[in-house]
Amino acid sequence: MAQPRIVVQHDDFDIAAEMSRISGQNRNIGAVVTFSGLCRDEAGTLAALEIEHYPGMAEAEIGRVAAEVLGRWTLTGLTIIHRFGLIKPGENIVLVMAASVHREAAFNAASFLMDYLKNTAPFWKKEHLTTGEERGWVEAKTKDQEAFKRLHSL
Amino acid sequence: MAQPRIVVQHDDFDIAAEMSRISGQNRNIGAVVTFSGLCRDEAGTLAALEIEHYPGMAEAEIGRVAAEVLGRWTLTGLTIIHRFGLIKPGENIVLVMAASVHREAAFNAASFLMDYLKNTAPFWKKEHLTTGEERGWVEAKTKDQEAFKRLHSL
Amino acid sequence: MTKLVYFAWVRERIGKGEEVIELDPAIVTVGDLLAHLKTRGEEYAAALEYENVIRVAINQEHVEHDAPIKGATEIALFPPMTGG
Amino acid sequence: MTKLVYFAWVRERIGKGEEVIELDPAIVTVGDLLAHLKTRGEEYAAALEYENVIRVAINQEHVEHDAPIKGATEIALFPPMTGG
Repeated sequence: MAQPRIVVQHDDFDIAAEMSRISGQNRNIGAVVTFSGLCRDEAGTLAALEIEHYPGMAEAEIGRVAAEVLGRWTLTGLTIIHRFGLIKPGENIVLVMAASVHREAAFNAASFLMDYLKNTAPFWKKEHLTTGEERGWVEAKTKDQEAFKRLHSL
Repeated sequence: MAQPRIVVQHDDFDIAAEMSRISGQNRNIGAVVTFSGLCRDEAGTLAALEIEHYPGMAEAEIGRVAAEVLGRWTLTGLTIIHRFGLIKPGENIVLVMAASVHREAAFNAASFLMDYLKNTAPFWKKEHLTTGEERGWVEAKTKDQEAFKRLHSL
Repeated sequence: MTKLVYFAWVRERIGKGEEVIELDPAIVTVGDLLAHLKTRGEEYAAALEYENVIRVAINQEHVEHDAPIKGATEIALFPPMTGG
Repeated sequence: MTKLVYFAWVRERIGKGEEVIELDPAIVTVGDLLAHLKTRGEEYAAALEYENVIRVAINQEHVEHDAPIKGATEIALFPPMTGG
């Protein structure tokens, strides 16, 4: 396949446009699996997430994860978009779109990519509450930290 | 969650509109997994697929599959759209969209739903070739047939 | 009277999409029905030649070949599904 | 001279996003660097208190705490990632 499309930006993305872009590349695509990660409102307590990232490394690390995925599964297209900055409940945070001839590769690639991305891509979330306070930085889940340690044997 | 949205129609669907519909229902959605099944061109040999369905049972059977999925995973939204009639390469055939608080449920539900749907929903594909001939009816894959038999112990 | 409906190559081989027939009370199971239909002519025999691949639904729900057909208002015969 | 960059609560506790420092040749590994930084003031000691949760990247690639820092032009310190 062509190079994966990797974008790190503040602006929102357009799923329909990304879908056309990925399926327009090749008429032998049978399956496209799309993961959209959204900002939850946490039962009305969350006003916004502020997402900090490491410019340069964010793109580079997503590129390394994409290369790993493309080595494991045969895809006909792969797009990864991660937003940063202030994001409100209901808004998009991340998009992963994997296209393949048969559906298993696209499902497995998208799912693996999200697991891997969460553990290695340099992004951090801070929560702003509807009360006007900051709840502070989201803590990494233990299982995500353990997955990272297995990858990097820290 | 509300009732799953199940549509069997000839017309194409609009992924962005379906996404808005599913994520507008609830502000506590963290993940939406979308599977799009497209008509492949089979290396340029396929002119179109003709999809026959069993009206009434198609909707009922998709409803049974959806109920099974909703019993296994906690979802905040579920949409299944299956097209019938003449469909050209690059066009959509099927859409499954599963929304949940955390991503695992949405991934597992969408993947299981597609496996199950392929084996039990009453749709049949006939291939029309670019030479003008019919290649005839697509044969069910052995693994799909075996999965059906396990489900129904025929 | 029972409505029979056919799909895909079962429909093409039998040469019609549906028909309404009177079923003898001796036809108890789906298997009995398939055996009976095969005696109705060459086109039925051709459609149902590989009997064990034929899928059957009674009143729009999948059933096994040993299922009773009592109470059926609509019986559908079709090949393995290839949707999705 | 080496550029150090900090993110999320490491950045907030240290009180700056980046700085350029001269590193003593005795500082060989990432672990040595962390130990050295903790001596630079209370804010560094607070930021790096739980040293083993601190993630480190050299020239924008994750490295372990026993990795050598030789050749590093940019060393980043940050908490476990919470993107996705």
